[in-house]
Amino acid sequence: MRFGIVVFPGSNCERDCYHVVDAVLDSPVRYLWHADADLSGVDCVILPGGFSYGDYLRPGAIARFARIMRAVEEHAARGGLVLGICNGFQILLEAGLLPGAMLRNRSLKFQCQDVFVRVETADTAFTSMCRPGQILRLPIKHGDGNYHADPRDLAARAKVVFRYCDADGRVVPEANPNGSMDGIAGLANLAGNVVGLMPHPEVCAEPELGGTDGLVLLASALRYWEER
Amino acid sequence: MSKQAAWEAVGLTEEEYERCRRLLGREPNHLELGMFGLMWSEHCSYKTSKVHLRKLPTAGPRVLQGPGENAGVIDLGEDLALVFKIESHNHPSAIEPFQGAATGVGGILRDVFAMGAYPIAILDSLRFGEPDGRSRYLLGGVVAGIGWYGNCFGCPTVGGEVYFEPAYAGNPLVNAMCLGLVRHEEIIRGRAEGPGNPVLLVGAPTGRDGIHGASLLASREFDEQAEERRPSVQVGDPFRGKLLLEACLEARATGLLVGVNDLGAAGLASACSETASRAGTGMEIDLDRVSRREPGMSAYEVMLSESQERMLLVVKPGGEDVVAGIFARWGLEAAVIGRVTSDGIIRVREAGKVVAEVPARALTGEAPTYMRPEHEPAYLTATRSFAPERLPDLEPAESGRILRQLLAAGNLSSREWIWRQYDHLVGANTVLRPGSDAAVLRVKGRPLGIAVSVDGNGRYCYLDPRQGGALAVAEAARNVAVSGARPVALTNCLNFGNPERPEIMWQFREVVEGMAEACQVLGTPVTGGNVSFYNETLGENIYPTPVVGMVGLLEDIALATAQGFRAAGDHIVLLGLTGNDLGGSEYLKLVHGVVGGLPPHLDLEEERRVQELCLEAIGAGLIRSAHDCSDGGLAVALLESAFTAAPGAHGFEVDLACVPARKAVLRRDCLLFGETPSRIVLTVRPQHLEALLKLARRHRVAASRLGEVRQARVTMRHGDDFWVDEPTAELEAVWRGALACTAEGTA
Amino acid sequence: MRWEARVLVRLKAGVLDPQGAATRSALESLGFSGVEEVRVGKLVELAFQAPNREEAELRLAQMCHKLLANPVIEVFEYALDAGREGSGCGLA
Amino acid sequence: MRWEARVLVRLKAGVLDPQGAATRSALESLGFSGVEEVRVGKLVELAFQAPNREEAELRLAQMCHKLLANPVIEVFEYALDAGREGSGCGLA
Ligand SMILES: Nc1ncnc2c1ncn2[C@@H]1O[C@H](COP(=O)(O)OP(=O)(O)O)[C@@H](O)[C@H]1O
Ligand SMILES: [Mg+2]
Repeated sequence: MRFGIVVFPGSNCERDCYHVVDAVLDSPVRYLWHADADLSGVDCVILPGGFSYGDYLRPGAIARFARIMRAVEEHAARGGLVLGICNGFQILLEAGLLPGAMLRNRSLKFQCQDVFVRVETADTAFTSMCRPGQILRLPIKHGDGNYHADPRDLAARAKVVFRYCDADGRVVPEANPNGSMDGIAGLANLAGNVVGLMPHPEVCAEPELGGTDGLVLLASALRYWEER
Repeated sequence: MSKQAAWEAVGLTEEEYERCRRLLGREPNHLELGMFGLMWSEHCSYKTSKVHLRKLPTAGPRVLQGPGENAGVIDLGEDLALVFKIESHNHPSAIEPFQGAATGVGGILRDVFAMGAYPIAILDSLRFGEPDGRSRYLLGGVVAGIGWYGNCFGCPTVGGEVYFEPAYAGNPLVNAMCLGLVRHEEIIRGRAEGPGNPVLLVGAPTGRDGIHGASLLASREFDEQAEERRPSVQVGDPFRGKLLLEACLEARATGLLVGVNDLGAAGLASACSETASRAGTGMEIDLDRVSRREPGMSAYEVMLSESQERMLLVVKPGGEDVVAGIFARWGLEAAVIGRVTSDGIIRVREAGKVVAEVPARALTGEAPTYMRPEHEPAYLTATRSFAPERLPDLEPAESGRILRQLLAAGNLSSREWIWRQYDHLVGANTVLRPGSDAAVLRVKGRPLGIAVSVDGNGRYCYLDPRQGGALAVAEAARNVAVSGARPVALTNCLNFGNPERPEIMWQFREVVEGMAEACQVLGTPVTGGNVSFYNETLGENIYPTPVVGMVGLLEDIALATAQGFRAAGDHIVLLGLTGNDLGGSEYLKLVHGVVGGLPPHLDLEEERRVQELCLEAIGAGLIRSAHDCSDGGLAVALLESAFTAAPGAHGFEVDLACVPARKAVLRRDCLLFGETPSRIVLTVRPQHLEALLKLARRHRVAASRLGEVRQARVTMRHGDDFWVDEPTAELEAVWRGALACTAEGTA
Repeated sequence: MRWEARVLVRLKAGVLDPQGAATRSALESLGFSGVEEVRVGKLVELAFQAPNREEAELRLAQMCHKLLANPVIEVFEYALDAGREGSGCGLA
Repeated sequence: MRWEARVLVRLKAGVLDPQGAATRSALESLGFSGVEEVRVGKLVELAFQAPNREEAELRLAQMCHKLLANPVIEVFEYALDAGREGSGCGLA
């Protein structure tokens, strides 16, 4: 499987994603420039974290109009894999590939910390190797991760993939770092090929960085693609 | 305007004005005078500090670039190098904390990537008044501003320090340090080599930001345009800063860049004259080609604007289109504004006319230098004569209560509220995150690790500047060493009051000499730094505050050692002797309300041996955790080690009667809270205890087993006297929550 | 012809406003009692060229719909004025 | 008595507005040509109790000075209305 990592002006996790795919997963990967429309040969598109266009106006609001995004939409419609991490998730929401929107964190602060998330479904490309209920420890680092959606719209268009939980897997308010509705930390479209999440698996995929729980998302994608 | 008013308006003295007239051989015009005024300002010229800064050792086997460039550079082996520098943004942050701090971070990032390096880490060193009222507002704004810039830019903020003291109430300190990685052959210097080479101004358009015009305005007649001329606060744009980084590094990869300099204080005037004078060249600049944000800007404003996110590039002949194309692709402006010349003159044109013509060297190298008068401050008589040993000792029954008071104190409680607002992970290199003595970063593709810590205790320097300067270097080195890294070099930021006061000059020289001595003994040269004077409000000066940014190297990243206890049953060992050191301590200030006495005595040779021992023990794989004893003393150090792991999980039991003592009788308060330096708390597996103690004897370092790591309960006793015996979780809650409560006003 | 527009972007009723809530409690702790509600939104001011009012209004509405507001959480309203030609920083 | 206020907070003239600049170029690349300038500010809407108009205006001005605007880089203007009592989310 070939990975493509989109570089928007202001992305800043693209190198980290590249490193994990290349050096840890040992899979082919290339960067995709926001102003191009060429996804040729790419099976899995990663929209990395960062502050595309400075997060000015609203996170993801400007990036969603980048030329590459039309190609990403078509790719998703064809069943290609799309993973939006943090700012990438925000872009997927703004682009309407996933329902809902992000508000400022309840604390109004940028928050960088490890959190626990519970895997709510293994029925997506990026959780196919998880079991439902599995708990992952992943870092978050964002200022706008307070997810909001109309519940009916959400149910009609997406499934919840990750919820913030405590170490024992309970979805409780104390474990919710940003005020997100129902503790939502990640979503997938109904087909399961498009996933967005706030935590950053790419900085949590090597033992020397203190954890490897992030690896399961990309490893799942590899297997899902093989068994497709 | 009279001549006198004109030089005064740009901050020059009559002698300085005469000097620039002599150098020019004529009267400077308004723009030229402005350029001299800024370039000869204390901030740009170091005219007061230079003579003393020469005392700092700057050479060493690893030093590739010492002071004088945008940043210092040390060799990491093979073809890699580390670029790093610290800088202050105190005055802007006092006026507008969010933007002031943000632009401080932006500036230090540009210094590092101007050298061709990719920034890998930021650290911040902060000082505020007691966190209420305006100081609380400043704290919130500064932390948010640092976070905003670093987070958005995508460089992790991995460490720092913060102190709260009334001395900083009128004058907060905001120092930011940045580190970057570069291959040897890719290092670029801020030199305008090669007459004929095109000069490009790239990045943001130029606006009326931060022009040093406030004083000028005040001495001019007030007309209807006055409002328009007023300089505005610099506003940062981390988004554009990141684009500038990407474009600069892409341009560097073409091999077309000859020299690069960031635009900071004194804007174009500074960037042009510094790059030219470093290379012994001159430069011609056409102001009509400078892209502007606002109409109607004067030549003066364009030359001296401090608009952020700009860089000056000197490019190989014919390379300008390729380079400009790269910037355009990143959505940035790039204009050829002039070329390098061979006559050593900075020649500025506007609308075809020459509006300034000044030798580059006159603006930089020919700036005056001063040996200002100095005088020992009178307050020292009082502080020195304060004898802490006459105070009643701590009653054991009081230990628990006092301990809680210390754990909740602004200077000792957890800093998590701050560093959680910083992305400390982006870059995927952070092996030891904030919350340990030093941050440790890996270098991808190498076994190598980089440790870094910033330290400086202003209170110690206030009480004894020489000793305080040495202590700052020693503590920074120790923080790096306990993390498993050998300290190799440092950058420093010297924050002081008004140098025209002899007392401040005396403090300054003493601090620098103390630092120099420590650098010699510890083998850590200085590769650069920054001086911030005039930190004075209404005649109140800050504590003399050197901040040391120490860099250390680990041969093997697997040796990175954190301060947190690892497992119950591990033995706790204290390295180093403890004395009756209460002077200058947090305990003395908090419990007795006194800032007095002498700071703890530092024996540099002993410090070196303790650090060597620690490094060797870590290298031998004996050590499970290591934490230096500093603010708050042994009790606080032990508790921090207990807290750092999973909340409430660890505890310990120690017998303080086992503490190796310098004096026959140790006071109880000194045992618990005294801040004797050169001490380290280590933990080892039981089977390694003997090996460690043997190693200590070989290094002639006092070492003693104090007790062991336990679960969930903290017990500190002296023989059979139990001083503290409490659940870890309760103490930890106090420590962890205190800063958030004060900072958010929920206390 | 130059047009100047003022766009107000608000969070929809029912969408929680963390910034508004924080502002309210900050006002309270500053001693302003009796503050019942605070909502924080955005003010976007634009100067742009368009041949006539209809065209200007059309474009403005499109800009709001497409970019300036997110319909999932926000609503907007605007006012449009004929601007003074060449007035430079007329917005501020 | 209940009062409703609308406060507009703008960056001072000459102060760099990176957000406005980014929005302008985004509009341009979306095909909205002729956008000359965009400035982004804040909209703060408040509902609060005060016995009469003078008192309400006084408090509002103080709130703006003290908290809602940052006098170093921002300016503000406001409009004040007598609100409908018990109108709940009247602001949105
Ligand atoms: N302003 C700050 N920004 C980021 N990290 C900070 C800041 N202040 C303190 N820290 C982090 O908190 C931890 C404790 O800081 P400190 O008590 O100053 O350590 P030490 O006494 O070992 O120098 C360190 O890891 C430090 O890097
Ligand atoms: Mg320490």
